[in-house]
Amino acid sequence: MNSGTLLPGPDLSVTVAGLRLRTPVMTASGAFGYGREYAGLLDLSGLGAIVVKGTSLEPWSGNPPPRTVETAAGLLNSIGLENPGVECFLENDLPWLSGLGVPIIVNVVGRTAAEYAALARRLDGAPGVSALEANISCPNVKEGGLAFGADPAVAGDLVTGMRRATRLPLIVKLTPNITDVAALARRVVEAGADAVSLINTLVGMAIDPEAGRPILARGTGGLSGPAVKPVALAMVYRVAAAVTVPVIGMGGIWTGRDAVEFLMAGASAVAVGTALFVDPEAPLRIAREIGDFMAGQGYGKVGEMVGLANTGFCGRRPESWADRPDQEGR
Amino acid sequence: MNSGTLLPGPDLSVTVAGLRLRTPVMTASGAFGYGREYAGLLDLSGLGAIVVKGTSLEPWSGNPPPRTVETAAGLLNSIGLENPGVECFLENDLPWLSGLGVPIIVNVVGRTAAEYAALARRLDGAPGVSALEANISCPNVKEGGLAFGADPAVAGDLVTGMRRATRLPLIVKLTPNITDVAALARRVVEAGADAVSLINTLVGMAIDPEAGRPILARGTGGLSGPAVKPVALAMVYRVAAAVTVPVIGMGGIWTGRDAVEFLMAGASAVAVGTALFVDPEAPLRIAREIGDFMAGQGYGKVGEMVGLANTGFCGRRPESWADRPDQEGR
Amino acid sequence: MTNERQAWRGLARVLASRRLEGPVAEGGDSGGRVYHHLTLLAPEVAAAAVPGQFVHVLCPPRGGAGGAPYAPASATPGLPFLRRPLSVHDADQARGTVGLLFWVKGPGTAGLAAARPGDRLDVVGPLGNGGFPLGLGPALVVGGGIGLAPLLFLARRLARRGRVTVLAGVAQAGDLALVEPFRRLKDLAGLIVTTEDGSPGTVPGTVVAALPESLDGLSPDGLSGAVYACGPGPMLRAVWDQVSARPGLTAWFSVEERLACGVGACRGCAIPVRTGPAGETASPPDPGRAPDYRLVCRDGPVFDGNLLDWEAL
Amino acid sequence: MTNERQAWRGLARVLASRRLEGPVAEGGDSGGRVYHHLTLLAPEVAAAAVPGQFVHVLCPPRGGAGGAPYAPASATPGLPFLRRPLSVHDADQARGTVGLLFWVKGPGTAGLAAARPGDRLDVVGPLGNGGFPLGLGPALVVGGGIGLAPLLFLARRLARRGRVTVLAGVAQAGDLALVEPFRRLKDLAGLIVTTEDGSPGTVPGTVVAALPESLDGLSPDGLSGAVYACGPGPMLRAVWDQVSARPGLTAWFSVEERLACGVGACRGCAIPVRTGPAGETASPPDPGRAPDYRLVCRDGPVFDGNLLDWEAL
Ligand SMILES: Cc1cc2nc3c(=O)[nH]c(=O)nc-3n(C[C@H](O)[C@H](O)[C@H](O)COP(=O)(O)OP(=O)(O)OC[C@H]3O[C@@H](n4cnc5c(N)ncnc54)[C@H](O)[C@@H]3O)c2cc1C
Ligand SMILES: Cc1cc2nc3c(=O)[nH]c(=O)nc-3n(C[C@H](O)[C@H](O)[C@H](O)COP(=O)(O)OP(=O)(O)OC[C@H]3O[C@@H](n4cnc5c(N)ncnc54)[C@H](O)[C@@H]3O)c2cc1C
Ligand SMILES: Cc1cc2nc3c(=O)[nH]c(=O)nc-3n(C[C@H](O)[C@H](O)[C@H](O)COP(=O)(O)O)c2cc1C
Ligand SMILES: Cc1cc2nc3c(=O)[nH]c(=O)nc-3n(C[C@H](O)[C@H](O)[C@H](O)COP(=O)(O)O)c2cc1C
Ligand code: FES
Ligand code: FES
Repeated sequence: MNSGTLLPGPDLSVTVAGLRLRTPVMTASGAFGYGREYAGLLDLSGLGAIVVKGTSLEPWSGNPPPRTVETAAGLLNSIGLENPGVECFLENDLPWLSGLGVPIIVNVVGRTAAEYAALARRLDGAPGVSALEANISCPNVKEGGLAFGADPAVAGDLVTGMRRATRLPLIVKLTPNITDVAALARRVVEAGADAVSLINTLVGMAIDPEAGRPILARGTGGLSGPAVKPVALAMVYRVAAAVTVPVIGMGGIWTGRDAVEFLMAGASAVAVGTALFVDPEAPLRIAREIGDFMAGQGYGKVGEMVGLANTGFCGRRPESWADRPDQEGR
Repeated sequence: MNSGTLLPGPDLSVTVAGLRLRTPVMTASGAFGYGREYAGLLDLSGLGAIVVKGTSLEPWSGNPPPRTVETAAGLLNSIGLENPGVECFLENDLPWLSGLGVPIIVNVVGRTAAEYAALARRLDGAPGVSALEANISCPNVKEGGLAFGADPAVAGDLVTGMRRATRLPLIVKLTPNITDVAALARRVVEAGADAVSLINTLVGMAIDPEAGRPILARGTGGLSGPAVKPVALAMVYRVAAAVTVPVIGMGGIWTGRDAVEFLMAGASAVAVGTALFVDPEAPLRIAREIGDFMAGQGYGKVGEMVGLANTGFCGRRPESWADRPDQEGR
Repeated sequence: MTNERQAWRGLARVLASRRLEGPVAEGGDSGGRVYHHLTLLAPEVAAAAVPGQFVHVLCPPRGGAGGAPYAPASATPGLPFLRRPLSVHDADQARGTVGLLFWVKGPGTAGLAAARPGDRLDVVGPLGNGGFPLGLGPALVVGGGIGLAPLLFLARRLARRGRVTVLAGVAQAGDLALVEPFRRLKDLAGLIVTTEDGSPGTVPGTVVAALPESLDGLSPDGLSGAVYACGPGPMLRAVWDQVSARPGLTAWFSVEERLACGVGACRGCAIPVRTGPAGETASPPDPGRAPDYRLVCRDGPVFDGNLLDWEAL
Repeated sequence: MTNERQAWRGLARVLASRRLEGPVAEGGDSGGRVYHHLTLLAPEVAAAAVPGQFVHVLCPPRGGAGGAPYAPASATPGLPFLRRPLSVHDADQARGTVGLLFWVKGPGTAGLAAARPGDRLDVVGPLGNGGFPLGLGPALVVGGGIGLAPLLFLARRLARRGRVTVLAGVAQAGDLALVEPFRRLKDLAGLIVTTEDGSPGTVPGTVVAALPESLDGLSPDGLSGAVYACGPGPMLRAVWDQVSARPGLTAWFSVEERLACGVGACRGCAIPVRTGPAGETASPPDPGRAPDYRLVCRDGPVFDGNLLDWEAL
């Protein structure tokens, strides 16, 4: 579509939970470390936002190896939230990250609701931190993680505690390993979440036939990658219809078209995880591809696509859509 | 491994819920129609068992098209249980099927618990029907299906009703779209299931970016194929540890090694669905590959592998394992 | 429904693989559409196939430029993996060859287009029910774009029996290669080519615009004969509107739906029809009852226009 | 940890692709193992790489026999899709080439082995921390099987500096092609080849059995010098047992773990080590505290034997 160059390019910027993002494409927590690992392999300043690895109060050493298995179009991981702890992050990584001019979202993990609240308090006002993402959905740690995430009441209390502890925008990351993700989303929004993100990984397993036992040391792990995209999309679609706050969609996004699917399902922004391992430039490429798609289809702003598939609308956007004030930054 | 030809081949037969199967590889319901569709493309008499398409009391016309979407290593379907009804099956298909000398398992679906019971009664004693599989887990119909499947109490009552209505072995097919599949499995076993099978499809979606709406006419569909294998395996592993009846494992099985993974996770037999669409001979090939694996690793009977990964055992089987009476036909 | 299946499954050797070139090679704008032709050695398929049937092809994953096995990092893993249905474009029983003509659309057809002579492709076929019924009366074959694919084999067989006119429409000059094989057909009563860009030597416009004249010329009374059509949905609908307004004409349509199994097992390829389950006679659909469907792979892909539920299609 | 990354990412052209043939071509039983060598044009990688580093390669999906793009119906869709780590087997800065030597093990390496000259492969590299530290004293390089892959580049660089002996072990005659390039190395002080099947011209047995003698000859006092090893886990453990019993020797090991990102971001490739997070000094692990890990892709793949937690490994 060379004709795209004749027109002013589409506007890729979005506002999510009060954050202005240059593009709707973030990195997904855990796939991008603390950003520096990828320096030199892509231009980090072109990212919509950087979501760092799940970070706890104290350093966590993570699970015994093996920690990853490749599956059909998917990746099983059982990292166990290895991270150097919040103080190390604040000292070593945040100063470098905040120089990039890109919103920095800190993914936080704890063993108790009190730890989540303490992290929220510690990060509140830390210069360079743009928002928090509460990871209450990791399938790979015994305490915390999934235990909070699978019970709406417990999750709600946890979020209430964090809400009291910080003025930062608070994103809550939801588990897909649950019967009714919409109920969970509603509860954490009631409790004060400014946005929800999903999906975290699906519980999965791989077995080594020769050894007669699971490949991952902990037995099960979390499945990500293109394999999970249809499941993620269905959940984003359901959650977007159930809550009034922005939704950040992720799970197997590989191309700009994948990202557009999530936007149309109701996500206001997307995150890219597993694709980074194959194509370190994936978030930039995907943003470019979203722009190409928008130019080809005549979309001017990302918000015009958000939730289209949820509105029963088909084919061309209604003229009024672009003007609806509630589509961006709500 | 040419040396395998010098030894007597491994014994592939298994007994599940009282049924003697020549190989542990069945066809999964809905992927094999009523068997005749594949006649000429594979030797049906070599199958472990044939599980026919979900069948209801009256003919069901199914969902509007499009009904399928290809996803990354996965297939989304929204067939909506189109089927000609049980009377048509009994008259047109069962006589032909029962001539194959292979156990025939009828997958049954209803709109109410009473319909499930009526189907069980109707099929009880029908010559050539070897067992029933109650599909209480289809994500693609509004009534019945998932509604029963996601609530252990409701599912238990449904199974109780079927149990009273038939002496046929009763397999209950579980949904993966649930927080605690083990609790569901325990409940249906208490209610009288002779075996459980899993997984049915995961709820998923695909969106057409140009049209701005879901590709499937009903919005969401059910995901199957290699993409879901890790999820299926983790659920089989959990359920096998939770119940005392045999488990029939399925979800993305493509190779003999995949099947062995399910057996080691605790399945006594496996079923192959989506792979049939690519390789109509898949169930026969997979059975052959299981045999090759067993010969290479020195397994004599399928039961020696069942549940290995659940026992914490690693590497070689204990001598006593082969003799454990509870490993087959329990 | 004893279903005497003739389908063969095996590895067919690629004898020739060529990208179609329009007559306007330089500067020709084919709207971004690339067409490809494969010749497969598959004697069992060639012997059994009738016009309108299809083969179900396992497509190799995409290679890089020139078929090089370079995996682009941006290609979604796990696509394609289902087979792809392609009509029998032509079949030569004597040589045992089957021709396939396709639009390079997505990952499946892109992988196929990278096949080189000597490669082997896993095919199942021929599939589909009976194909286009071949009458003895005058026939009009109407195709739009890649919808011409199944019609060459049809026109060749029809021309052995009676008077056949082909009405072939493409968008622009770059697509005219789709029409070339029809020009080489012997014994056609006529070949009318339309192009939307009004390329030289063609009728400007669409097949739909040219159709009334062709229908008038179909038979002496203009009211008997058979019409066979394949092409985009709106074109088929327009053809049916015109044909059904002329009593005495019959019309057969080759339609598409997403396939999975291709053999009638999965019930994935349903299209709405206007009859009850018995399916023998066409009647207006009763809004009070459940919709009826037929399977494209088993009951089609060719259907009588009277059977199709044109409102729901 | 300012991490001055030198890694390049781009398309490297395949200059040569050959299956390794053992000296016993006919009837040679290599235990079913097939080895393959690729020469890539990647000047940036060749210039930056040091011995012990690796490249992370995007592998094309498997083709059919002879690289034909035939998709076997039995191949699981969506595999491979992650990159595969392969050590720099050799690097020629002048020519800008990088050699890769690998065992054709699963879908990733099978796809790579089908690459032909002219194909382009997406590679990231060189990756890994610093590689094998090159000393000036006497060195013993110990490799088992495909573990020899990273050691050719190492031995070549070491031989420029001092006295180097290579102890190379393979299972059987069919694997001896892995040793061939070492025979062509100039300036080696010695090359001892062991085979478990006792092939002619080799020492029968394993490198572990031959190691005491080589360690005795490493330096005049037998108690100084550096040992570099790569191979299967049990071999590495046995090497460490012997080396650690001789004070004064240092030993470096190239170890493997499943990688995802390859750049230290995902924390997927952890191996247990014996130190606290500061990681400077080795001490016996304290059972009461959480295990410590290092990342193979970022902190390795080469580690000091003192650092590795041999019990947990
Ligand atoms: C019976 C039948 C005969 C056909 N004959 C021909 C032919 O001779 N030449 C030709 O060019 N095309 C033909 N088609 C359409 C052809 O099958 C699709 O263009 C092709 O499958 C696209 O695959 P892709 O991966 O390249 O594209 P994608 O669009 O990426 O395909 C994605 C999925 O959608 C399905 N799909 C996409 N388009 C269609 C379509 N129009 N109809 C059915 N399924 C579709 C694919 O099979 C696949 O599962 C036929 C379709 C049917 C049903
Ligand atoms: C730093 C490093 C350098 C390496 N250098 C070489 C080399 O020079 N030559 C060589 O032959 N092999 C080398 N390996 C091992 C090589 O990466 C694997 O053999 C290869 O990834 C197998 O992929 P596959 O798809 O063919 O097999 P599969 O076994 O099907 O691979 C499945 C998955 O397991 C992983 N995997 C399998 N085996 C290993 C292994 N031993 N180590 C790490 N991951 C593994 C793969 O990366 C993949 O994700 C190296 C490994 C590492 C970590
Ligand atoms: C290796 C790895 C580590 C991850 N670590 C975290 C984490 O620390 N915190 C978190 O919230 N999600 C974590 N995730 C989940 C991802 O952020 C994301 O939700 C999921 O992978 C789906 O997206 P994808 O398919 O694009 O990878 C991790 C995922 C992977 C693959
Ligand atoms: C097209 C299609 C139709 C299906 N229909 C049924 C059905 O009628 N009843 C049922 O219990 N499961 C049905 N299933 C689910 C399968 O039996 C199986 O549980 C699931 O597909 C996972 O296995 P697979 O990945 O091998 O396909 C269907 C699956 C597919 C793909
Ligand atoms: S594609 Fe399966 S029934 Fe037609
Ligand atoms: S592979 Fe990701 S940290 Fe090493």
